[in-house]
Amino acid sequence: MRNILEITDATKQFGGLMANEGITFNVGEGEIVGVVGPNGAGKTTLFNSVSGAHTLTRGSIVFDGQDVTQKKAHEIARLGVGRTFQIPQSLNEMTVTENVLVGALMHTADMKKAAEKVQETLELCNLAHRKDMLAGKLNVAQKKRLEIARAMATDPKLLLLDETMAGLTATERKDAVDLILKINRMGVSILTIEHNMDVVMTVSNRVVVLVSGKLLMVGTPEEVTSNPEVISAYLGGGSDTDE
Amino acid sequence: MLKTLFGDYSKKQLAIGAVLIVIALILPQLTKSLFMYNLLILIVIWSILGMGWNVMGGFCGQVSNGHSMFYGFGAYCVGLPLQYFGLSPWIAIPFGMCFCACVAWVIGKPVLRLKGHAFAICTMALAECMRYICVNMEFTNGAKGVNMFKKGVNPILFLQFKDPRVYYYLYFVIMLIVLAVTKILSKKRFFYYLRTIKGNEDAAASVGIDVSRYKVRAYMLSAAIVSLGGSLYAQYMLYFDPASMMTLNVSMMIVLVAVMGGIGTVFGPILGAIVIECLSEFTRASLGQYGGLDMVLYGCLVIIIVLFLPGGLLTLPAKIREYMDRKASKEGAAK
Amino acid sequence: MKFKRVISGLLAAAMVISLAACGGSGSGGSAAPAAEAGTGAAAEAEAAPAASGDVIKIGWLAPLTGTSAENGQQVTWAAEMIVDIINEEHGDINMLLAADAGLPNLGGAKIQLVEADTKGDTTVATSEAKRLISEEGCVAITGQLTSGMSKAISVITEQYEVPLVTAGSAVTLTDGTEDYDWLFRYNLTDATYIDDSYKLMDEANAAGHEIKTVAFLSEDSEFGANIVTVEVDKAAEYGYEVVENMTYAANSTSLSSEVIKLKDANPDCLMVAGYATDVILLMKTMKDQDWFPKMLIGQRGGFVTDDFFSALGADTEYVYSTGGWAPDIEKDCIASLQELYPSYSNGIAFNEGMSKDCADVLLIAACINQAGTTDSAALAEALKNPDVDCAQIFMPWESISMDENNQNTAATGVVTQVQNGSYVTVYPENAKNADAVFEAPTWSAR
Amino acid sequence: MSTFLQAIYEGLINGTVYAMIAMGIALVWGVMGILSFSQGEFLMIAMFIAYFFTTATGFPPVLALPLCMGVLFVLGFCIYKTIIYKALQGPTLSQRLITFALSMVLVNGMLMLFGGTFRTIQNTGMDGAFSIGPLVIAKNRIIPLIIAICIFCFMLWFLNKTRQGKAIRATSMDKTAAELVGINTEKSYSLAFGLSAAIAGAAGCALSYYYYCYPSVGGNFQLFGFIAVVMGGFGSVEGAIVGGMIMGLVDSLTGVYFNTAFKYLGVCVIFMLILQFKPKGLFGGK
Repeated sequence: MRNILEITDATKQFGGLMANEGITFNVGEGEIVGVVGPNGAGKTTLFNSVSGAHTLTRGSIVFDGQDVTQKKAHEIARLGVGRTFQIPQSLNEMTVTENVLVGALMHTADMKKAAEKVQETLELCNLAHRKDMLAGKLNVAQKKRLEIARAMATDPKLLLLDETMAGLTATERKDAVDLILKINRMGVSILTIEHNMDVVMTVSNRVVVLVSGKLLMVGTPEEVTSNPEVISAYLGGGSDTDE
Repeated sequence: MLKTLFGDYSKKQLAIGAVLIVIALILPQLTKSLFMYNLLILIVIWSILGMGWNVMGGFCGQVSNGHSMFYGFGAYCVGLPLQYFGLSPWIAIPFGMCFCACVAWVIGKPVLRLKGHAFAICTMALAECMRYICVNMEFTNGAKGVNMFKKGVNPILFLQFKDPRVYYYLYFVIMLIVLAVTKILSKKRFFYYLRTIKGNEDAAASVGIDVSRYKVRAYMLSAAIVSLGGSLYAQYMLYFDPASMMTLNVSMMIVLVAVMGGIGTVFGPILGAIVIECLSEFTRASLGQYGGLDMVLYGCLVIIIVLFLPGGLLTLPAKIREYMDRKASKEGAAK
Repeated sequence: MKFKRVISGLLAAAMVISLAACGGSGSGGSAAPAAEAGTGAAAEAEAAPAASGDVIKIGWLAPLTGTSAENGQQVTWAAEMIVDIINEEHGDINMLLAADAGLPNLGGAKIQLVEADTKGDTTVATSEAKRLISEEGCVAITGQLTSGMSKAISVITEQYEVPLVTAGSAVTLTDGTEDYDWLFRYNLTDATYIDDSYKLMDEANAAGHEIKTVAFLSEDSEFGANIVTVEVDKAAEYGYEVVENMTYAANSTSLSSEVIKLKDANPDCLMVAGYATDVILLMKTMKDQDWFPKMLIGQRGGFVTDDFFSALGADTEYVYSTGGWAPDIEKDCIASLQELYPSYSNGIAFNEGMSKDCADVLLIAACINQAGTTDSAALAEALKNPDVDCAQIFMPWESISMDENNQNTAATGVVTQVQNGSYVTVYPENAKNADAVFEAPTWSAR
Repeated sequence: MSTFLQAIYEGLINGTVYAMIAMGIALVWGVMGILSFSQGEFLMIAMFIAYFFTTATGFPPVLALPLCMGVLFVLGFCIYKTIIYKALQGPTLSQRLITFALSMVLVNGMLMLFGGTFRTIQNTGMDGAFSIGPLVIAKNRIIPLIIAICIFCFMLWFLNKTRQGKAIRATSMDKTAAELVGINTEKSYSLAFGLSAAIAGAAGCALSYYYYCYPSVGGNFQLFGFIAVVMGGFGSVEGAIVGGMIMGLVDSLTGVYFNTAFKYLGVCVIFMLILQFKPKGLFGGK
């Protein structure tokens, strides 16, 4: 299986704080990789480095065969990396359609083709019925789906999902999982940060465990849950999610 | 192209639009007074300035308080070539727009890294710098200003008409062209990207928008249109000096026109220009002699409008309708 | 949201209609001039109203609000006083047109001064000038106008062929760089004022005082820029060494660095061109830094305003000012004007600042009377060579002769000095009322 | 050498005025995120108060300091409660326009009430100048320096040591967090706006010693106040003081050593340079 994303010795330092240190793992094409770890383990920093919001202090990131370590966020996005944000950054003064249209416009300036892409993506993320609503007026679940729709409209090869399950009710979570699996089946590899262990275990092919900026282990969900170190470092206190 | 222009308007709206345009064309024929032509021409010029600023402040969310710099440069780019080379404005005006776009490109890169108040203050300081340079430079006649009035010159070639109505028609058509350009662009990727940047710069980067390049492009387009407004003003007044063109007051008036009308909308600046110009001319004409009372009234009106109508005057009817519905529903409940 | 669509529909449709109306934007110009020819005549006819029997309107533009509001108001009262004298019978005042009511050659027609506020802003001045010409039908325009405003308004008066009489003294108005047919200046130009200043310095040298070096401090405005260019040229002509030449930004927050540089250069004579705000700040800063040149010559502007005395009081002592007028000129109508003016200005005395502009009003009235009609061409002819008895004019002129640029070359000026609280004429020799104190003492010695 | 010393001295004096205006702007900007265009006008009103106080009672203007600060505090408080409170709900851009319109109203209101005459306080009880070596120190510029220093100390003490001062600082850092810990942010807002007006009042009182008093005086100082605030670091009061001082020095040094016409140009250029290297200003506030 060809690797869509190769992260080697990723290190990011903010002044004194070593947010990420020597993280190395790959994401295969069409694979779903979950990233877990306690708060402050450097998960979002890693995401920001992959998506280009930060540049690494040391190490390299290769996406689809190209070295993107020094590239800026918009260049990486154009190469096919879609991303969502921990706190949804929706464009509140624009309608749902316009939010997704902006994504669709990445590859084509022709408004008609873009409109078709928008319609298709809205149906995929089942937001078609909210087409003309202002993004600011959506609820949390819909805002998260809108972010995914905006990212999907750019036809990404890799989708970075940042805690898409946070704050969702049980049914909303189920829909979100179905959506992720449907997107994966369309050939999009996914790297997702997730606190909800059940979702991570059912959805991801492999799981990356980060603890205080370092890579503890990479393995299948079964290996991760049975590994004593992971349990003590992360799961020891019992899973903090409700059920 | 026509579809994007009139695509999303019902037949009724187009009819109303046509009626208003006809009124706008007939208006100068009805009155004889130069004062009224003067008012109409200033409205048209200020609409262009408002639309220019709106590209940057309204659509792209980068609020600059220094656009009087481009307004002044626009005037200089028409005045100086005429003075030194006798160049006709038909060539000088486009040259002025490109010049201002280049100035915006050069200035844009460093200045647009700033955001919010810092950006606004930086543009204010820039406008002041440019004014000092123009006031102290021999090339721009320093503070003496530029006099463009030439006797017995071909009116068409040098745009120096005796009857102000010709100015009005010409400027009205230019305004419509600028309006059409803004309308078309607002349906194109360029303005969607600008509105995304206004919404949230991180989200914009995540969908592949090179934020700083698009900001600079918006600044260039905005500078070009405002410079067009400056050139038309200079061509109409035929005399200008830096002290009356490149001041903070002018910059704030440009912002006021767009915000009062409706920021981020295509037609907002036109409505804003109409209201502000009429307001300032009539308060001055009627209350002028009470030593400043007209400006006090003007200031209060601005405060009231901006306070109670943040969306600008375009949202006034919607607000009134909303008020009516609320009253009706209250009466319904009371019955 | 719905209404936005209505408005956008409304104006977006404009493209189709207006293009058709103007025959395509490209040839927008062509259709319009046809209209211009037709209507041009109408606009022009309406601009020069028929001479109505009873009232003749003269347009008056002055800053009634804004930074120079106080000064503008004082000059306006003076103009109103002159018009009242013309309109009523004043046998006792030996002034032009004072004896009989109104203009004798036009059947006693009264003069009406139509006032408009320029707010000290060129754009407002031009809009108001248009209003005075088209709405009010004024036959001539004058007022308290800076040189910059005179240029802006001359564009209007040239286009609508209405005479503009201004005291704006910029040399570029009169040295033929710009050809104006409808601009008339009876007052001195900068060149004459500055000649007087240097002649005064020559007199000081003759009297044995060491006045060798000169420095210039001028505002970066139209007013300052013109004066300093002439000052520099004349310095070479009269053989004075220029040790410092500085411009400052109008309404500046501090002039301390300027005064520091002046102290460094320590010129014998300092010539200042600025308005009241900066002149007051300059005097106070010089007092704070304990420095005063042997001779401080103010080029009118802030130096001749009433605020200069009210704000600085005794500190104004020994300051010279060039000027076109002084209270002690031997013209008998001056005394009656000085008596009458405080009733208009609730107590403020008639001074140099207002003399030049209200003299223009008197001259316009005299020329209308001489032309016998308000037709602008005839009026322009009269303004070009007015035959008036200068003894009946309250200005120091002996005669009036207009050169081809419509500038009165016979106008002479005076130089006054503040001696115990008020301006006294110290130059020229024939109009002198007191000897000049050539070397001013330092602040501590006062 | 003496001109250099004199230039530094004069620069510091002017710098204190810019600093006081900048402090007022920084306070309002830091706490409420509003760019207040009417700061210059508060300064002007205070100058009028100091002028009328001196002409009426004959005492030196420094005794008018409490009166100026008190009146301005009340004025700032009322303006906050009526206009600014409502403006805070609207978009930030219209907040800036509202303070601009407010300054228009204040300038022309004063022009209407007191007319356009230039008023200066002629005998401030501190006439004449003495010199220490080559440096000439005008007596009536010492009091403004002392007033400024007192204000700086008062503000730094108030914001760092008193409870209410800390509450204001907390509100400026994060309004919602401040509310969570029980700070009445509404009170912090109104107090901050009143205080910033009072500081401008002190600046006005100090300025009336050596500057003329006229309705449109505020405008001359407005832009420099802004530049000092941004140069010092947005919304940081300490930064505003340093920014103001730098402004004064650059203003007088460029004037003396370069060309007086480019005095303000020098200030703007230095401002641009600082912004390029430290986009968040020297002290990098919010």
